[in-house]
Amino acid sequence: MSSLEIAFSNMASPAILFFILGVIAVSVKSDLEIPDSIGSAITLYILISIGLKGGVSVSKTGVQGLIIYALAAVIIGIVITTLVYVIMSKIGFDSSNAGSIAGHYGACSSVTLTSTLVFLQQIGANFEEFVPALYPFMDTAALITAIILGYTGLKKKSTETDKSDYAIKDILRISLTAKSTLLIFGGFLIGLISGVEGTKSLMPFYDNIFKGVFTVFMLDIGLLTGSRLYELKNVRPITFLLAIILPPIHATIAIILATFIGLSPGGATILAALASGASYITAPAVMRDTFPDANPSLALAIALGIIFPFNIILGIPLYYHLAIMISQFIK
Amino acid sequence: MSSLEIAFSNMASPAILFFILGVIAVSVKSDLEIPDSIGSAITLYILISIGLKGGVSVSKTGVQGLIIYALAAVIIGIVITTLVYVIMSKIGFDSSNAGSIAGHYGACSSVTLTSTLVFLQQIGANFEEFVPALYPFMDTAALITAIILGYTGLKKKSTETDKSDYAIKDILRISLTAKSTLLIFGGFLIGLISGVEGTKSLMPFYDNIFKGVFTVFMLDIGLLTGSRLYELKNVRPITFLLAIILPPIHATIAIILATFIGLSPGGATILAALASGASYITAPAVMRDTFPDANPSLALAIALGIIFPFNIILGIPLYYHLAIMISQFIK
Amino acid sequence: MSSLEIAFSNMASPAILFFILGVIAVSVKSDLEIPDSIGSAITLYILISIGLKGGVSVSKTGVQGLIIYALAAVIIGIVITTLVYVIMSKIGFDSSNAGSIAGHYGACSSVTLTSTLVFLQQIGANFEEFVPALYPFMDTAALITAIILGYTGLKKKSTETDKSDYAIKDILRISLTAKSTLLIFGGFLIGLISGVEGTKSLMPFYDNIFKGVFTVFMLDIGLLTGSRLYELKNVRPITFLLAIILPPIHATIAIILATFIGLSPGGATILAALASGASYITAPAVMRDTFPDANPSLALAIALGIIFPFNIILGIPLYYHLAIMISQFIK
Amino acid sequence: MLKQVEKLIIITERIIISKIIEYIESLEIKAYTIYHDVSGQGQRGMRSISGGLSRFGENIRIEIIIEDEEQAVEVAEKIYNKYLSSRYAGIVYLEKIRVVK
Amino acid sequence: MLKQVEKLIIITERIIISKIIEYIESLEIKAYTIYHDVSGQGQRGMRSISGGLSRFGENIRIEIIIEDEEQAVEVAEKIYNKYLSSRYAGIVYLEKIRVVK
Amino acid sequence: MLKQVEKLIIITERIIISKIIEYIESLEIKAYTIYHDVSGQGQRGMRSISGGLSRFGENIRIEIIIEDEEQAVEVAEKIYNKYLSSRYAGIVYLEKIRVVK
Ligand SMILES: Nc1ncnc2c1ncn2[C@@H]1O[C@H](COP(=O)(O)O)[C@@H](O)[C@H]1O
Ligand SMILES: Nc1ncnc2c1ncn2[C@@H]1O[C@H](COP(=O)(O)O)[C@@H](O)[C@H]1O
Ligand SMILES: Nc1ncnc2c1ncn2[C@@H]1O[C@H](COP(=O)(O)O)[C@@H](O)[C@H]1O
Ligand code: NA
Ligand code: NA
Ligand code: NA
Repeated sequence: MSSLEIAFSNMASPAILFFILGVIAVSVKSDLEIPDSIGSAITLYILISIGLKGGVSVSKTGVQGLIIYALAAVIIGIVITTLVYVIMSKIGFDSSNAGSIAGHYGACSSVTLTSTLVFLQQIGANFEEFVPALYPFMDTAALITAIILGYTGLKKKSTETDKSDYAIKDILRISLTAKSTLLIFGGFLIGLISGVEGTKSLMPFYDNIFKGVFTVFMLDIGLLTGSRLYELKNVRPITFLLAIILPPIHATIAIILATFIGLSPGGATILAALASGASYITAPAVMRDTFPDANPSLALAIALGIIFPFNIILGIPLYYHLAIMISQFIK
Repeated sequence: MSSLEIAFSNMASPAILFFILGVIAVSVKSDLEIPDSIGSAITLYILISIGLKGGVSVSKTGVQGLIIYALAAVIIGIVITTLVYVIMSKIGFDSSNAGSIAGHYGACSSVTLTSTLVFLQQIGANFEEFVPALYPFMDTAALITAIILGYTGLKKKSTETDKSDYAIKDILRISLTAKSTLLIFGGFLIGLISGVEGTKSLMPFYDNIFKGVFTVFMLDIGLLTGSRLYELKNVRPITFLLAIILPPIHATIAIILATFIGLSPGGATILAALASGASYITAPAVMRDTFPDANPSLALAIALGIIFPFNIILGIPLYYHLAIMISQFIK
Repeated sequence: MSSLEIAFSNMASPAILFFILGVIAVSVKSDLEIPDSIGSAITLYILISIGLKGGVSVSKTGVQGLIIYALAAVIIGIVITTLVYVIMSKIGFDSSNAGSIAGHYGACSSVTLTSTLVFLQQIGANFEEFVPALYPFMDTAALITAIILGYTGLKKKSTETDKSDYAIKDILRISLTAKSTLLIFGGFLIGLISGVEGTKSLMPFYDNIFKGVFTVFMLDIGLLTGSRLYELKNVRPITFLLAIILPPIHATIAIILATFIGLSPGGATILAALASGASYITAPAVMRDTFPDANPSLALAIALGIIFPFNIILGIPLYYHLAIMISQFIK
Repeated sequence: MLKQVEKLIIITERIIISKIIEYIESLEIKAYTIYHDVSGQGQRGMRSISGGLSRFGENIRIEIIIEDEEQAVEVAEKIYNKYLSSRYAGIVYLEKIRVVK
Repeated sequence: MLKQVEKLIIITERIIISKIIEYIESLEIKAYTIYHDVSGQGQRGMRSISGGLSRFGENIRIEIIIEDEEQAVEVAEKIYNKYLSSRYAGIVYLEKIRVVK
Repeated sequence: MLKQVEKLIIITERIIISKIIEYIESLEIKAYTIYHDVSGQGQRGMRSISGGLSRFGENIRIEIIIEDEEQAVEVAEKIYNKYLSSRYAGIVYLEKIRVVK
C-alpha cells in the first residue's frame, strides 16, 4: 500500500465512524446525549494521557534540545494567527471578529491532535513522542497573538472603564492556567519526573483503554458538531472557502518548519495537526471573554463544522503524505 | 454439574450481588447514590459495547442470512406486545394503561440482555454473537405495536387538536432514533465495518473492563429498583401474578421460534432474554410521551420490581435450561 | 535502599504529583475543575475496589480470627476520638466544636488509605489484604464516640424539641448506612462470597486500571484542598500544631496495637493510615448534621489542608518505618 | 430604567421539554430560560431525578419574561390547557417583576 | 383562571434536605419543587458545590406554593425557627404569585 | 417576622460568573445564591449546555436579596450597564419578596 492508500483507509476508522454517528444522531433528532460531566471527564483524561505519555517518552531521552521545538511551536502559532487575522480583516470582519476567528484558527484542537496520534499508530508510523506536548506552546502563543491583534484594532473603541478587562497579563494568566494547558503540561511534567518505571502501573488506565475512550469522545464531538451545523448556513461563501483552504496552508507551514528543525514525517504531521486544527475548547472561552462583541457562533461553527471534519477525514492523511514528500525533498 | 445446577450458581454472581446491594442501600435509607450522568454514561458504554461486539462477530461471517433473525425478532416483539395488550384489557385496564403496560413488556431490557451475556460466558455456553444486535428490531416492533393498539382503543377519545401528537410516523421516528437503538445499531455497524482488526485496539475498553463496569450498572439498577419497590404495594394481585407468569411464556415463545430458525441454545436464550425482559429505559419515555393519561409508575414498578429480579435471578438460568431441552426435542 | 530511603522516594510518586497539580491549579486560579459526579463516581469505584479486593483475599483464608482485628479497629477509633475530644476541650473549644473535630480526626480517610496501599505495593511490602476492610469498623466507632462525647457536653443546652434529632440509634444508622461503609463493606462481602474465580473477570476494571483512576482522584483532592487552604489562616497556631503532632501519635497507637495482635509491618501501616488520617467525606456530613453549631470549615480545613498532605507525603513512609522497628522490637 | 413586566413560570415533566419549547416558539415567543436538575412532588406523585437510567420522572422549569400582561396570561392559559390540565404533571404561574432596560 | 397564592422559598444546606422534606410533609404539605445544583454565599460563608467528594457545602432551593397566605407565613416561620434561626445556613422568603388553574 | 425586601436576579453567561461575583462583592454585597445548569434563548441566540466540551454557551442565575430598594435598583443598573447592555448576553430584574427574620 502506498502512503496515500494507507492514508485514505483512515476514513473508515472507528473513531471517525463514531464522530459520524454523533452527527447523524443530532440530524435525526435522537435523544442521544452525553452528559456534560462525562464530556469534561473524558477531555481531562485525554489531555492528561497525551501529556503523560509525552513526558514519559522524553524522560528516556532527556529534555535537552526540546527548547528549539517549543520555539518552533510558538512561532507557528504566531504566524498562523497573524495570517488569519490579516485575511479576515481584509475580507471585511471588524477587529473583534477578526481577532476571535484568528484565535480559533491559531489555537489547537486536542481532538484533531488525538486523531492524528491514533492515525499514526494505526499505520505504524514513527514519531517523536514529545511533539504532542508542544500543544500548550502553540496554543498560548496563538491566543495571545489574537488578543494583541484584536486589541490593537479596537484601541480607539475601548473606554476607560473597560481597561482592566483588557490587561495583557490577565490574558497571559488565563492562557497559561487554562485547563488544557495545565493538564497537558502537568501530565508532561509528571511523566517526565516519574519516568517509565514510575508510570508503568498507570498505563492500563492512561494507555490501554485510551483508544476506546477516545471513540466516546469522538461521539461527543459528533453530537456537538451536529448541533452546530445549522449555523453554517449563515457563513459567507468566502469564509467557508477559507476554512478549507487555510488548514492545508497552515499544515504546510508547520511541516516545512518541522522538517527543517529535524522532525520525522510523523512528528511533522503532529505539528501540522496542531497548526491546522481549530480550537473549540480553549479558544471559544478565551475569545468570548476577550471580545464579547464578536459573534461567538461563527468561529465555533467554522471550527467544528468545517475545519475539524475536513482535517480528520482528509487532512491528516494528506499532511502525512506531504510530510513524507517534504522530508524526502529536504534530505 | 447439570445445566440446572450450573444455572442456579448464577444467583451468587457478583453482578446480582451488586444489584442486591443497591436494593439494600435504598431500604436502609443509605445516602449512597450514583449520579445521573454516570448512569447515562454506563448505559451508553454498555449499549455501544454490545452492538460493537455483535458487529465485529458478524463481520467474520457476513450479514447474509441475518434478515431471517431480524424478522423473527420483529415477530416476537409484535406477538408478545399484542398478547399483553389483550390480557391487560381483559383484566380491566383502559386503552392507555393497557397500551403502556404492553409497551413495557414488549420492549427490551438492556440490563437483562447484558446479564444473560455475562451468564452465558460464565458457564461457557456458545451463542451466535449477532443475537444481541437484534435488540432494536424487537424493541421498535414492540413499541410501535403498543402505540397502534393503544391508539385504536383511544380512537374515540382523541380530539382534533391532539392529532399531531399521535402521528404514527413521529412514533416510528422516535423509536428508531431512540438512544438505545442508535447506540446498539450504530455500534453494530461500526463493528461490522471495522472488523476484528479495526476494533482490536478498542477492546481493552469495550471488552476487558466490561464485566467490571457492568457491576456498577447493576448497583445503579438496584438503587433504582429499591426506590420503586414501595409502588408495588399499589399493584393488584392479578397484575403481580401476571408479572411472574408472563415472562416465562414470552421466553418460551422466543425459544421455540429461535430454535426453529436454527439458533443454538445460547442464542435462543438471548432472544428469550429480549422477549421476557421488560423495558425501563426506552419504554417509560416513549409510553409516557404517547399515553400521558396512563399511570407511569405502575408499568415501571412492575418492570423493575418484579420482572427484572425474577429474570436475572431465576429466569435466565431457566430459559437456558429450557432452550437446551427444546433444541434436543426439535433435533 | 534502606526502608527510610525507599520511603522518601514516595514523594515523587505520580499520585502525589497529581495532588500537587490540583493544589497548584487552584492557587493559579485555573478553570480546571472535576465535575461533582465524576468525583462521586471515582470515590464509589475506589471504595468498592478496596472492599472487593479485601474480600477476595479473605475468601482464600477464611474469616475466622478476623474478629480480633475488627475489635482492634473499633478500640483504636474510640481511643483516638476520645483523646482528641479531651485535648480540644482543654484548649478551649466548646462541646460542639470539640465533638466535630474529634469526629474528623477519628474517622478514616479513604484517600490516605489508598495512598498507603499504593505505596506498599510500590515498594513491594507485604500486608494482610483484609486490613483495608477494617475501615468501616474504625470509622463508625469514631463517629459514634464523637457524637456521644459531644452530646454529653451539650446535655444542658439541648432543648426538648431537638431531642429527636439527637437519638443515638439514628446516628448509628447513619454511620452504618453511610455510602463509604456500605460500599467497602458490601464490596468486601461480594468479594468474600464470589472468591478469586468469581471475581476474576472484574479485575481488569477493579484492579488493573485502579492506580490510574486513583491519580484522577488525587487531582480532585488536590483541587478540593487548594480551595480550602485559605481557611487555614483562621486556624489558631495551637490547632495547627496539634494537626501535625496528633497523626503520628495516632499512628503509633495503631501500630503498637496492630503489631501486638500479630499484624505484619505492612498491615500495621495500613491500620496506622486509618488511625492517623482525618475524614473529609463521612465525617463532615455526619458532624454537620449532628453539631450544626460547630464551625464546619475548621475541621475540614485541618483534615484536608494539614493532616492529609502531611500523611501522604511524610507520614506514611514514616509509619511504615516505625512499624518495621516496632515489629523487630516486639519480636 | 425599570419596567414592570410579567414573568411566566412553568414547572413540568422534562420529557415534554421539546414539545413545549416548540409550542412556545409557535406563539411567537423568542426568549426564555430553562432550569434543569429540578425535582418535585405533586398530585401526580414524586418526580425525582431518576438515577441516570432515563430522564423520565424529572422536572424542568421554564421562565418566560413577557412585557404585555394580557399576552402573558394568554400564553399561560394556552400552555396550561394544552399540556397540564389533564395530561402531564406540572404547574403554571405568573409573577410581576421589574426588568432593567 | 388566575388565582393569587403564596410561593414560599427556602434556600438552605443540601445536607438537611430529607429532614426538611419530612418536616414539610408533617405539616400536611403534599406538593413542592426542589432545585438542585445551587451554591451561594451568606453570613455562614461560602457554600459551593464541593468537587464531588461530598455534597457537604452545597445548597438547595425548595419552593412551595400555598394557597392560604396565613398558612404560608406560618409554615415559613416554623421552618425558619426549627432549622435556620441559629443552626443551619439558609434563608426563607415569600412571594405573591398568580397560578393558573 | 416578615420584612419586605428586594430580590435582584441576574441571568447571564456562565463564562463571566467570576467577574460578576467579584464586581458584586466590590459593591459591598456579601450574600447571594447561584443556580447552575441553566440554559436559555434570547436576542443573542440559544445558550445551551454544551455537551461537556466547554462551559461556553451556558447560563447561570444569580439571586441577591437586598434590604434597601434604592440600593437594589442601583446595583441592578450597575451590573446591567457594566456587563449586559451591549456585551454579554443576559437579563436583570427585580422582585419584591417578604423574607422571614
Ligand atoms: N403546590 C406546589 N408547590 C410547589 N411545586 C408544585 C406544587 N404543585 C406542583 N408542583 C410542581 O409541579 C410538579 C407536578 O405537579 P403535579 O401535576 O401536581 O404532580 C411537581 O412535581 C412539583 O415540582
Ligand atoms: N441576601 C441573600 N441573597 C441571596 N441569597 C442569600 C442571601 N442570604 C443568604 N442567601 C443564601 O442562603 C445561604 C445561607 O445563607 P447564610 O445562612 O447567611 O450563610 C447562602 O449560601 C445563600 O445561598
Ligand atoms: N424574555 C426572556 N424571558 C426569559 N429569559 C430571558 C428572556 N430574555 C433573555 N432571557 C435569558 O437571558 C439569556 C440572554 O438573553 P439575550 O441577552 O437576550 O440573548 C437568555 O439565554 C435567557 O436565558
Ligand atoms: Na491551530
Ligand atoms: Na420484552
Ligand atoms: Na482517623
